[in-house]
Amino acid sequence: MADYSYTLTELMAVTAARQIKDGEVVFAGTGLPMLGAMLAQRSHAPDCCIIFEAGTMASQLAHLPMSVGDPRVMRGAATAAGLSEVFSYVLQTGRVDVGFLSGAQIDRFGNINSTSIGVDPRQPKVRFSGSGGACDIACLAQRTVIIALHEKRRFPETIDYVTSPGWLEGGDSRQKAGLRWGGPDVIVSTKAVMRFRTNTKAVYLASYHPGLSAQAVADDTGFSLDIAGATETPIPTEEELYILREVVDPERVFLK
Amino acid sequence: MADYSYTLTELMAVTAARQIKDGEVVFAGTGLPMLGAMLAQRSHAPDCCIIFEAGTMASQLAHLPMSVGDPRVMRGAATAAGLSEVFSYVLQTGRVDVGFLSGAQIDRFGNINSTSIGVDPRQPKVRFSGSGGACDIACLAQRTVIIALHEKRRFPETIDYVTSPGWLEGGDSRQKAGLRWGGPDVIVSTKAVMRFRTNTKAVYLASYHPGLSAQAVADDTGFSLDIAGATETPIPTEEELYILREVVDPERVFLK
Amino acid sequence: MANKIIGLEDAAALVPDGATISFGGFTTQRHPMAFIYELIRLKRRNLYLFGHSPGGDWDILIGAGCVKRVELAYEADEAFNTIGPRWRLAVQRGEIEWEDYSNFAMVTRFNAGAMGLPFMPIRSLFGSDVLARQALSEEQRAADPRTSPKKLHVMESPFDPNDKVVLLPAIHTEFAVIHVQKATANGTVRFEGQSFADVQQALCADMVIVTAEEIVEEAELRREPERNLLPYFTVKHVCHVPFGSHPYAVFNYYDYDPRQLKTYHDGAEDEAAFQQYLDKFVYGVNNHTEYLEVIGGAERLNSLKADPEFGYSPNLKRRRLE
Amino acid sequence: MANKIIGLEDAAALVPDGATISFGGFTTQRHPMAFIYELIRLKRRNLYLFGHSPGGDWDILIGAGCVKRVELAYEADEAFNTIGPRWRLAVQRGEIEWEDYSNFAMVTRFNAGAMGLPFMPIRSLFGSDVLARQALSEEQRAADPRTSPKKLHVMESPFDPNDKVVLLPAIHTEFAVIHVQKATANGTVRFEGQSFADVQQALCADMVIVTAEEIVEEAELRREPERNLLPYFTVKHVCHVPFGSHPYAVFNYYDYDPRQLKTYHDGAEDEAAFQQYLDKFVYGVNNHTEYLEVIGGAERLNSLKADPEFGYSPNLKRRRLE
Repeated sequence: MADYSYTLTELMAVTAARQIKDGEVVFAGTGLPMLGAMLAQRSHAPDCCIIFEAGTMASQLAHLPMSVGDPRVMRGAATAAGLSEVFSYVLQTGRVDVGFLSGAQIDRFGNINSTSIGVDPRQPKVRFSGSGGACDIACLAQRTVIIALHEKRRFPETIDYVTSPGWLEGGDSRQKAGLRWGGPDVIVSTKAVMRFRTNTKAVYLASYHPGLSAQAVADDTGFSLDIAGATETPIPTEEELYILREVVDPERVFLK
Repeated sequence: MADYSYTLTELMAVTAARQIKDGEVVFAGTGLPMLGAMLAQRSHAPDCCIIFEAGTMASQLAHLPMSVGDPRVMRGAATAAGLSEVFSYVLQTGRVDVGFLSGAQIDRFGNINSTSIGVDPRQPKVRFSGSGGACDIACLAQRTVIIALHEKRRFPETIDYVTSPGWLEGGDSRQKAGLRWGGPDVIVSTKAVMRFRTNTKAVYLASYHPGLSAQAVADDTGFSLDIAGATETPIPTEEELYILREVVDPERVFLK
Repeated sequence: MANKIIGLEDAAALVPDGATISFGGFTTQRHPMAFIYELIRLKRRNLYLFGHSPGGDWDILIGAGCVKRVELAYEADEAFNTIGPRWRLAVQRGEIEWEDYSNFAMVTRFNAGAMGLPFMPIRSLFGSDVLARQALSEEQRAADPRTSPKKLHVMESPFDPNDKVVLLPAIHTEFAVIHVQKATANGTVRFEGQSFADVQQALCADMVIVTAEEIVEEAELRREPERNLLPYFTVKHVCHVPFGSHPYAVFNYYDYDPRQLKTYHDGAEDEAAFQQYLDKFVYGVNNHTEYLEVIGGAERLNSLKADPEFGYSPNLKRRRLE
Repeated sequence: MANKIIGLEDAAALVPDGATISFGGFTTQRHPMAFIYELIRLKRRNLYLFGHSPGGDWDILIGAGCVKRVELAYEADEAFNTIGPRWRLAVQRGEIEWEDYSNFAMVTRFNAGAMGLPFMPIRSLFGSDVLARQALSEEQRAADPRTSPKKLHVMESPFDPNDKVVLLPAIHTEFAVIHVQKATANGTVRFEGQSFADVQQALCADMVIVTAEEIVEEAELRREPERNLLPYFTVKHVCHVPFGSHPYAVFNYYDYDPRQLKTYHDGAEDEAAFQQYLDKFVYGVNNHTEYLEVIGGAERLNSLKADPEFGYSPNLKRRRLE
């Protein structure tokens, strides 16, 4: 038990940051992914290259952007162009190492719905923003990190709309569908860290957040969750918390 | 008979310049087309937009370029990008009003060979530079102006290789081939000005240069040339000659 | 050189009911908002919108009842509101027609149009319902030339039978309206910062209308032709509209306006509150100058001004919005 | 940040016999000539070249016997010589294999490779023998993975049966070598003036080698990220090579060298004269520094220096060459 405290948002941001290796090209989105990418760049991955689909590459963020189109993403950028350059020249050529995703529904193979709730998407019960670049990142990044609110209804047996393809039906179904590389690597949720089995591509519980148990996480998951060998999620270090609070988000734009 | 003299190159440059209307987008190449375009911009067509396939648009040339990749094309340019932007965004969208072409062989329908001489292009008697952007200009400019050395062998019945498609076999064969617009408008040669009949698209003699006769031009043409109604080519004005000699090419890079 | 400068009202009046149109910008930056407010005041109806990641520009147009059909990838203000509130309601109430694509797919469609091509291929979308399903029926597509007869087409590469791509149909709109930092009377424009897909959107439109923070001399922009991404002869009209993107940001000029955005989003899902917003900020003013007064005038605008060192306002008070 | 700077000789030594490679520049500007002279000194053989409108960079490589096969649109120095002399002779003597495309077609092929696509469509080539005929036989194509199995493919648009386009196969090379005005040790580069197809050529290569007139600080180029067209992480090696494009021009740095070009072209069609040229300017020197001395040293180079107001030398003595 640490003698210092941290919030759930901080635990998730740190866990997200730790998914980024130094020197990697990171396709970041708004919110937790930006907290994570910025923290990674200020800690263990100073040479990670943060790119935004709206057109900037290698930003050295000084202030947390509220959007991918925020003027703040221009800070220290090596190149500033448009969506076409980022998607065509970098993402589609397989040059993005890790991309971040999130959504309203996620299934056991890491397929994500951020389009709408309801069996018929043409008459949805609830409509969301839509794919944005999520489908493209899911298809073309070398690996993806999924950020999720952990609730039963958000991890159902089947999702209403596959906005962002994960491992599809598992096994080699992703390759068979025409996706030559990539796929979900990890899900960082409000309760746990989940990864995917090498062959089946089915999700399993890698770790449960401090204060929870593997079974508690499984109980809050809509599909049956493989919890064999799950451990506790490593907590943030004091240094990571310091950077997060004092350097990354002193304005408390996203941090709670 | 004018009381001032001019050279054949000057007559051709002036005749080429007169093909350009004010405000038009002109796809210019090296040599006579540049003399013509620059003269037009300095005389009757100040707002013509001269573009070069290597990437510049709306150049306001101060010194005659020796090539499309000459740093001189940057002078006064409104945009400087690459070949892709010029070809895709401007030429392929039909925004080029007039393009200039030339070649070693030209047939009666304005098809041009600038690739090689000899029946089998894989074993040519004489090899030339190749298309460059000529085939693209011939396919996609709204109309083209062809500059030519007028010799029998350069205007044969059939050419050895169609580098730049003109009216193909005449009539509507160009449209049938998949070219939705464009086609040769005029040939400015060392002996004459030739245009194309509206329906058959066959070339006819519009005018013969001063000192020559319609029949003399026909005799120096490899295919039978329709000379009905041909007149004498209008000569350069003193003002055009002054601009050409003192403003456009005082270095005598191309002028003779 | 030509003088293409006209008034904002005159420019907006060129757009008829039922027009196909795209607006520049991305979620929270460089939307031609002043132009959009004019369209709402003009009570334009049945507009067909094409975009990748619009934000409140589309949301307020949709809420004001100006829009019949949209083709898009995303509609939200990101951290200011992760779903466009009027977009969501319009869909859930069946008040709008739409088709879902991804950002890459929409940008590729604009690119195809800009390049004069019927389509362009991409490697994205495989395995997704963006590819497998469509919101517009065959009948709806067949009945309306403003919409492509097919959403997309999967094909094998003729150069490698084991390789396949998705072909996306080109977009051609009657209008593209983009808001930029600098423009000349002749139509040369300067994007500062991210260019988003503004270049492609402009090049696939029949008429390009540019609204600009600043009108500058042609010679100034020609000093750096490498940075002029749009041939001037593709631009038809230019309007001088300072703060023309408020409440959204313009890099190097001003930041987004968190207070104004909160006012909009707090009320947008409530009919009365949304109508109040329209009445106060759109119908209640006669033009952009009056709008800038109503949102707080010089004092508010000065608080948003960009710090030249950053291109935005580093001390801007930003609420936590989630 | 990384330090990617290596010596020119070390960079050139990375290219093996039989490599597929493209060089930046256009006819008379920004060719990586110093790198090309190194390849000739290294006696590289059976190179596969891909280009749109190369000039003397290809011509001297071909003449020196380094090249097996080329795919191109044009090979000449324009007004300095409207046909590449060694290219012409190599073809007429059956000493080289080639395939003819147009500039738009070749740039489209580089673009497809740069975008990670198997092909890209264009509306050009219809009715031409560039489309109807091919110089490489099916057998030659099938036998060599360095060449596309098909030259091109004509298809109907799935969105409009009355519309057809030409699909062109993507290019992927093992190497792209581009010469630029400014680069950083980290691989950020700055093109000044026309960018030609350098960006696309670089992005479709496995290894990008940049030779630069000047090495500058990363911060200097990041002050204007809108002008940095190539992501630094796509650049593998950077070489500092002043006057690296001589006898060709580099906008804002120096002009082409008409005297040197005349010397080359006057003798290039004569075997003895061409060998003399190679012996004196390539084999006879050990490196680029010695080359710059042999062509005339500081005096000659100063006469070519660009006037900052123009980006070239307005008083350069240019012979009439036709």
